[in-house]
Amino acid sequence: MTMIVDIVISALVLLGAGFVLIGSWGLVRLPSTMERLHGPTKATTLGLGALLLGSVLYFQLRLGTWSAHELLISLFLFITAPISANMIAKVHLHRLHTGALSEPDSIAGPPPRPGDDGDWATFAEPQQDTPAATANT
Amino acid sequence: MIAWALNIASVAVALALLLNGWRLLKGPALGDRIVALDTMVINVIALIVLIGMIGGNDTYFEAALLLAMVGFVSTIAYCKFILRGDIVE
Amino acid sequence: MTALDQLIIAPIVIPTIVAPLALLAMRRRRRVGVALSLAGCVLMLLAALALFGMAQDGTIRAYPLGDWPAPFGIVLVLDRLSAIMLVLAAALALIVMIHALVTSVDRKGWHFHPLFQFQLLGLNGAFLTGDLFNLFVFFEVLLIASYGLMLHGQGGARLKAGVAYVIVNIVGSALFLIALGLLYGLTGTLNMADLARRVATLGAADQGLARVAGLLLLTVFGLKAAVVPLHLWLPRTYAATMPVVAALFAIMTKVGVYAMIRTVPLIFGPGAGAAAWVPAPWLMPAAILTTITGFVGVLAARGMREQAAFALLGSTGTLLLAVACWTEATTAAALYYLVHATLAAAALFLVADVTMRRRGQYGDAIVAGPRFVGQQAVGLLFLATTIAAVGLPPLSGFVAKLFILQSVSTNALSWVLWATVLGTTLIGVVGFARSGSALFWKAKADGDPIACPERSRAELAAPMALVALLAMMTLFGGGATAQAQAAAAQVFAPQHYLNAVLGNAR
Amino acid sequence: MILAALTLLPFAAALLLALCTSASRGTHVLIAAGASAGGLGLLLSAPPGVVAGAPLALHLAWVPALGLDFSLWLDPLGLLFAGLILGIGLLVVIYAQGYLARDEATGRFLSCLTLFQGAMVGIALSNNVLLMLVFWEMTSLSSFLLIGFWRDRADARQGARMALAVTGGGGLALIAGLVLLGQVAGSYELSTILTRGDVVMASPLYPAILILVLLGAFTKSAQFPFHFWLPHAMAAPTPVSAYLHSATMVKAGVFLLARLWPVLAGSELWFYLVASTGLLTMLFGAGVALFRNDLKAILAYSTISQLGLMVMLLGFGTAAAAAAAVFHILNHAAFKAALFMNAGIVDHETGTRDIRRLGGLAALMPLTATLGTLAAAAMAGLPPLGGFISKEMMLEESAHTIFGGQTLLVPVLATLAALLSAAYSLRYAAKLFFGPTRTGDAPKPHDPGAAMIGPSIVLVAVALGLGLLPMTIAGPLVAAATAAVTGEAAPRLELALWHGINPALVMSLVAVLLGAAVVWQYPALAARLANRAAPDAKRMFDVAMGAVITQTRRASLAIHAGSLQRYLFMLFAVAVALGLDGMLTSGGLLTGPRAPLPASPVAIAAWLALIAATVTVVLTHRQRFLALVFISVIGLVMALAFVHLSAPDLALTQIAVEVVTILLLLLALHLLPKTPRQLSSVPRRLRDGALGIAAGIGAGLAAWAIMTREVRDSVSSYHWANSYPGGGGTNVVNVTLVDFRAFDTMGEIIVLGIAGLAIYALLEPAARGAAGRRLRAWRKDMPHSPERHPMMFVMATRLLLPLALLVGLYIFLRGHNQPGGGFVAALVFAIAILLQYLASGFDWTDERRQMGEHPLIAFGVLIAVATGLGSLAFGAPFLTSSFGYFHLPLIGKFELATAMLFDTGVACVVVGAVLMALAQLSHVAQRAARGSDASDGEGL
Amino acid sequence: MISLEFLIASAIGVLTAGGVYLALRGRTFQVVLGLTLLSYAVNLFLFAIGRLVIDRPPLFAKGLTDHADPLPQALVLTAIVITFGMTALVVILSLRSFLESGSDQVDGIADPADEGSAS
Amino acid sequence: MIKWLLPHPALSVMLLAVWLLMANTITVGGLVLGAIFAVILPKFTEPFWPDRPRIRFGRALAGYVVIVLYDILVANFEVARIILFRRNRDLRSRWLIIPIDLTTPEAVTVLAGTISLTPGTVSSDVSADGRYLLVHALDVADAEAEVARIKARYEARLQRVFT
Ligand code: NA
Ligand code: NA
Repeated sequence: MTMIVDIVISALVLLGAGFVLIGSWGLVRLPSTMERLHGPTKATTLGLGALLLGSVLYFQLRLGTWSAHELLISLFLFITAPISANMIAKVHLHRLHTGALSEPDSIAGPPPRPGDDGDWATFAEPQQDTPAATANT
Repeated sequence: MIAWALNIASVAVALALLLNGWRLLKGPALGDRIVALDTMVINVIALIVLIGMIGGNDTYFEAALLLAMVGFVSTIAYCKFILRGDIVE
Repeated sequence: MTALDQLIIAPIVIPTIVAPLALLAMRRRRRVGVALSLAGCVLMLLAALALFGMAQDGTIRAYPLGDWPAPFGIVLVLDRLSAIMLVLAAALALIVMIHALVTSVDRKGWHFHPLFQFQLLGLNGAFLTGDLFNLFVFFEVLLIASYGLMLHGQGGARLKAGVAYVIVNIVGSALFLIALGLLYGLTGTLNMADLARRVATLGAADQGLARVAGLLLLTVFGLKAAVVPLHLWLPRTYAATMPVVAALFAIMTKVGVYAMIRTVPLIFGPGAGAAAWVPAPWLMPAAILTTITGFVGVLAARGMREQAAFALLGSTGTLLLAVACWTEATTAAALYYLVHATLAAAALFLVADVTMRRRGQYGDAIVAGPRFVGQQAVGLLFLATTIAAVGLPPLSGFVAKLFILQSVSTNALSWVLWATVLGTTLIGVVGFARSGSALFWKAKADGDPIACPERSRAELAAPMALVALLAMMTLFGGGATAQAQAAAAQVFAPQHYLNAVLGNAR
Repeated sequence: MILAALTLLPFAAALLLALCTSASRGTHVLIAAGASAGGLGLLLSAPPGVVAGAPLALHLAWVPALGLDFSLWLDPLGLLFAGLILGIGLLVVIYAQGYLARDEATGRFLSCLTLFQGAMVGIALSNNVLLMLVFWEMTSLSSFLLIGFWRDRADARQGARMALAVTGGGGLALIAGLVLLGQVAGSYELSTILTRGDVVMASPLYPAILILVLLGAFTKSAQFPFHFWLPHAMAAPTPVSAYLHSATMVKAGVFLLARLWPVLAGSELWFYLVASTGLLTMLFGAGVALFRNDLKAILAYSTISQLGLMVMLLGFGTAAAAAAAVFHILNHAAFKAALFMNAGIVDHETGTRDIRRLGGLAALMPLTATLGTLAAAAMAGLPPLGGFISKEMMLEESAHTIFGGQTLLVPVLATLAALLSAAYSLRYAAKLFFGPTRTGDAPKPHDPGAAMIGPSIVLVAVALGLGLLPMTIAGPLVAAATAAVTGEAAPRLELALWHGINPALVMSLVAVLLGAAVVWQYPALAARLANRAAPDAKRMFDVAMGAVITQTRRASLAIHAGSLQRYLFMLFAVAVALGLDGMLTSGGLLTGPRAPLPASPVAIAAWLALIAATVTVVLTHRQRFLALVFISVIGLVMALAFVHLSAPDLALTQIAVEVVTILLLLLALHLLPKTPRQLSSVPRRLRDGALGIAAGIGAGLAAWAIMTREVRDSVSSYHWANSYPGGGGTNVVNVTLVDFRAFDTMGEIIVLGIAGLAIYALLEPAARGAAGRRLRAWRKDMPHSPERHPMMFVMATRLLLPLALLVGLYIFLRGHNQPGGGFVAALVFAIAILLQYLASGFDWTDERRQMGEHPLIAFGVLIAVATGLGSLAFGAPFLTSSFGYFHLPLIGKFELATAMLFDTGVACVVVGAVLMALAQLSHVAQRAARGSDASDGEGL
Repeated sequence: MISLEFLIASAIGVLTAGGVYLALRGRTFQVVLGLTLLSYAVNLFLFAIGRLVIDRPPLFAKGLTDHADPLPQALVLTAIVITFGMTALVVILSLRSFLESGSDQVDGIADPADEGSAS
Repeated sequence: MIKWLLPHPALSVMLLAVWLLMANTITVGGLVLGAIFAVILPKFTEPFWPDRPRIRFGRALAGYVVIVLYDILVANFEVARIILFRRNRDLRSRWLIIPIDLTTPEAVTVLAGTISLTPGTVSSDVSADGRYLLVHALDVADAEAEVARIKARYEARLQRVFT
């Protein structure tokens, strides 16, 4: 029984660490900012998720203490990570838009415009009474 | 076995940390550096968890929890600074 | 713990309560805030006098905060030295506060009263504490309050000088922490009495590190005291701030000197082996240079505040000449001179303030301007304060310098010290004679009329009070010198301090 | 009693005069004259035994620690001197009433004059050399004030300063000399010192003492080469010249030499120093006096010469010479005061003191002319005046003085000096009162009123009396005073005009006749000398002083040019140097015996990240934004290190503080230049780099040395053991913060609170003045995205606020037992609120906040201190904590500790201070943004 | 073998060196960065004087004797708080001074060219 | 009364759950304290969250969570494969524009967050009119199919959660 537990825990830990490493590797090897932004997602989701699950099991099954903080860590990361990604993407779009020297194009090229007349919020002030303008009250 | 796994895992995450550092130094885009920093935060959380497991001590998890909660604030602030200059407006 | 013993905490508690109350009150009712602040100063003086009275029996009292025994908790220690410093700070504070109120300086910016009270808290804490880290904390309290006060009223020059003042002191604090860390790492304690005991038992190699710590501490205290070459920050800072604030700051450099007197004979005394009297060889030449730099600065100054700042520098140097001999007699002389020099420097700044207020656009520049209201009276005050500041008879500066001359005469370098003290006195005399005759005698007949509002005679009260205190120090020179001697005797018999703090049963 | 009254009376008068400056002139004169007369009366009422050698004494302890006591005595020398001071003082006061113009500030004038009088009486009566120093320097000060009395005149101010510098400086040397003397003699009591001559003479310090004392005496008595201040002191009103600069103050030096004669005189050194200085001065002064044209300058140089005479006599070291000196003091006081008053009258009546513009005044002002001529005759040493007798005595003593083996040197030079004296005296009288009439500016000058002429009548009468009836008037006093000087029995004096034909008479005759001849041939002589430019001491002094001030000012400005870079360089350099000193003398045993811990790969990786980040921050510091990013990395590694090294509380704090710091720096950077140009040169950077490396090595080695040493039983083992049983918490760090060392924590939150207040005080007025203008003129320096509040971020923060507050509460509550506590909790609260600012903007958030920063800070401090005070009610010291475990049905066991209350105070202050810093700072940026709305979106 | 002590000591050294170098630069912001580095160094130093201990946080448990020294940790906490207050003040002060004079040079030399310079 | 006490019951429930997770143990005391905070904090923070949307608990939400977690798991392996083995020049990195029908910003944010959490796609921006979402995809062969998948799989379900 402990053997199985050990295997499961070890597997989870290694899986998590592996995904963390792969994420960071992606950050290094992917060609431009937008692609690199995909790397860390692995670390936050499966990487840390597996690690934390391994930790919960480890403390519960091997050390006999119930520890639930790992779940909270995941919860907070799930709330915050997309925001970070969103803001970084905006930075990229903005720098691209304003022609900053250090901002090489993504291989996806510049983003197409939404619809016919509007533009993305990074480039145009969000219009009143739309979801995008919600905080401007 | 778990000890082995934990050791290997921490080496892996430490390696990941160095990879982040490389990207951080290299850039070239500001966005790249910010992503690298943001990822570093994630990796440090992972390391804290691993350190806790290696020591059999769950007292460090609050640090990880706090980092998960407030670590992104600096990322956002950096982004907001580039986008708007003024981070509070 | 008797009710009387509880009085030791009063100099801490009073400003800590008054400051936030004044802060709250000032937002709604200014007068209440002012009254609170003034009452705080009065109370503090009363408490300091009571403690001074308590210290007269020669026993050293330890106050264990949180009821944790020394060296495990923090102790406050009341001895003659700390009592003298408390009274000095409280008296100076009250006078400066009155001047600030009379001249409405407190309305020139925000939060004058809370900052003032916190400044006093820092001073009182530094004087009372028996714990080295706690000394650091109170240094920080008094420094950050001083940053606020120094910037009071603002303006470009003051802000620029403030940036330098703040930053250089932040670095000083970092050094303090390193010195502290070294001592804790070596001895495992932070209590000063315990440190004294443990440094004496260190092995030779460890004593070397203790030496490093001692020298770093000297650097920190030297920075606060403005010892050459760590004095560079002082002239501009004190000349740029409001003179009222500078008058209060007259005691700030003395905190550095106090810390040296407190720690060196105790921790780096004869028992410390390789670390014994470690600051001495460095401090003496620095003190000589400080004295010379200060009084030469008096001669070279172009403004009254600058001149006062340099006089303060010179007096600190003179003070340290005596301190750096590290004998009981010289320390006694130093303590008397410390009190005198603080009051005299404060008086110089207040006189500069009064003069500036009356000279309108001429400010404190040492150039002739048209005659101004009360020129005679202010001139007389200037004369009295400068006589005190340079150490001419009949004011206490003379007694103090005589005290120093006599006490250092057994030192191997005595002739250098004498030459320095007397030579710089002459330079000071010439410098003040020049500025005084330009400011109060010479008149620019065809100058533009001075644009300045009606001034009240009450402005003269505070500087006059300071001169009166100096006169008292002269008149009762016998008692005052006896106090200094008794305090120095306590400093140089650290065993009593150790017994009081750590108990006899060690 | 008499002594105390004598000394204090003038001071009382001075004080009274200073207090009633607005009273009438008559009142002023009455007070001053009353004081002098009263003093004289007291002096006369002294018991006759004083002259017989039984001094009156008074001893009051003052500063026993220094040997400085209020110790007075009245011996014959003191009596003579004090009498002189008070007597001439009285006459001068009366004279001054006539002399000073109606609108002069007589109150101030007489106040200073009586102050001076008190100081002089003090010198005369001091039986304590330290007390004498007090009075000595006071004479310099009052002289300064009196010379500068006409403060509008540049020469008065300069003369005053010069006099102060020279005599004050000499006084400082005297301080050294007298303190040394006292230490050698074993007492500062004069009466004791005077009996220790042999001890003093035998001391190796004797030369030093002598030279220092002589410096004091010579400067005061205007001996060559310190004489130059005296002529310029003549810028003072004439009564002052008469009183201070001829009759009394300048004689203080002579008095001092006489006073210390028993301990200092008699050696070769004394003879050569004192006699030759006196001789030289006598000659020099007389020679210069002859060729001056300003009446007061003539008199000033003559005074110098006469003082030289007295000094020379004292230098001879014989009793007879001492007697001659003492008698000449009297004579000189009488005729010189009279002459100054005379010159003052002439000046007053004719409007000029230039002797070339005056002449034949005898016809217009006969009384003045008579008095002037008589006084001049006394100065010339003509019979039957007292001056003749003392000059004869001087010549007599010179005649048998051998100087360096030369028998003729002194007599010849003394005769030459006497010749010159006769010449300038005769010139004064002859040129002024006889010959062709010249009246200066006034058409018809006439004799002045009684107030001005009366005092000179008295003085001339005395001068005459001293010649005609010397033994009656002065004999016993001079004898007794001489005895006091020599410390031996009173000499048998024969003061008389006629001693028969002796060498002195011959010398005297030669001197007077040749002197008359010189006056006869004066125009030719003057013309020949006029072309020779004599070195002007005043100009030299002024040039030297000017150069000194210019140079010191330049140096001082250069050194103290407010440069933070210099301040810091010095500070670091000193720290490194002193640290090096400590290391070098530490015996080189750096590494201790403690076994090091192996570093894990994680640690090495983190270390690499930290080093790389630090180096990058240093290299890219001008790209400020990037530098901040790398600072973040350092903070992250620090947090990791704290976790790795068993410091969870530190890790929590580091993480939270880091966030707030970055926000702060970004807010500031917004308004600052983003990539400023390089300022420092390459050598400068290399220098700074070297210093940095040295400091780094020092800090690293120190850390290494400590970490590799074994722990010596630390006080913290007590904290560990008592944290739970005594402090009620298992988190020892937290218990230390809120209990063992709660006092530190109180100080620490006060630091934060003050920082908040200071920041508010700094930022509140930022919208006004130059800063306000600059803020309004501020233009965006980077292209900006138009979107202010990104939707996803805003939405996330809405959820995060309650969550973060909950986490904060949790961290707060568990802090006593587990990592956490008030500070971290407060930072979490603050970050939660700051997130709202970040996401939704300043105005939106500000109007939704419930509590201002000021009350938070104030109440936080009050809560903390009130918690601490609570224990006082139970007789326990400040900050004594208490805790208890309580049971409630359902909820179970829980702990309440006063430390938690204290921690609440901590949290309040921290939230308040952090919000104050960041919200107020962003508010400034707000105003900037509003000021530059026009340029919004520029660059898009 | 590399020891943890070496890592910490060298980190302190590098942080100090960088901090000193930056503190000696001519503009306030750089100086602030320098102070930040210095304070990291000092905090680490102060922490290190308690000696390095792994996996033994100072949380009291009966019978446990091996633990990290809590006192230096408490000192570092105090130091961090104070440093934060000082940093906040100095940052705002230098900004305020910049706004007042238009120059962010520490030695007060006017540098109008800097005003509004682009990034 | 309930409405006043619990202006946002979902939030209160969440807070209570988080509290219990943090406390690590379930005790009566902890529950009481957690409950108190769960009531106070939403009340206290009410001004900071105007117009809180109503959320429907139950199967819609649970189903959504399960699907997202599953997708995350699968996508992780997918992206890991790309990072490890795909050459950069073969990468079909592109922008997707997703027209959105959700009306509340909360719902749009959850959708965008979901997309970001799923490896391979990052929500990069919203259009100024709030009707489009800009998503960057790491490796997509058919952009339109991917947009349709996201709309069907996530947005449709979210419309049921946010009424
Ligand atoms: Na306690
Ligand atoms: Na994603």
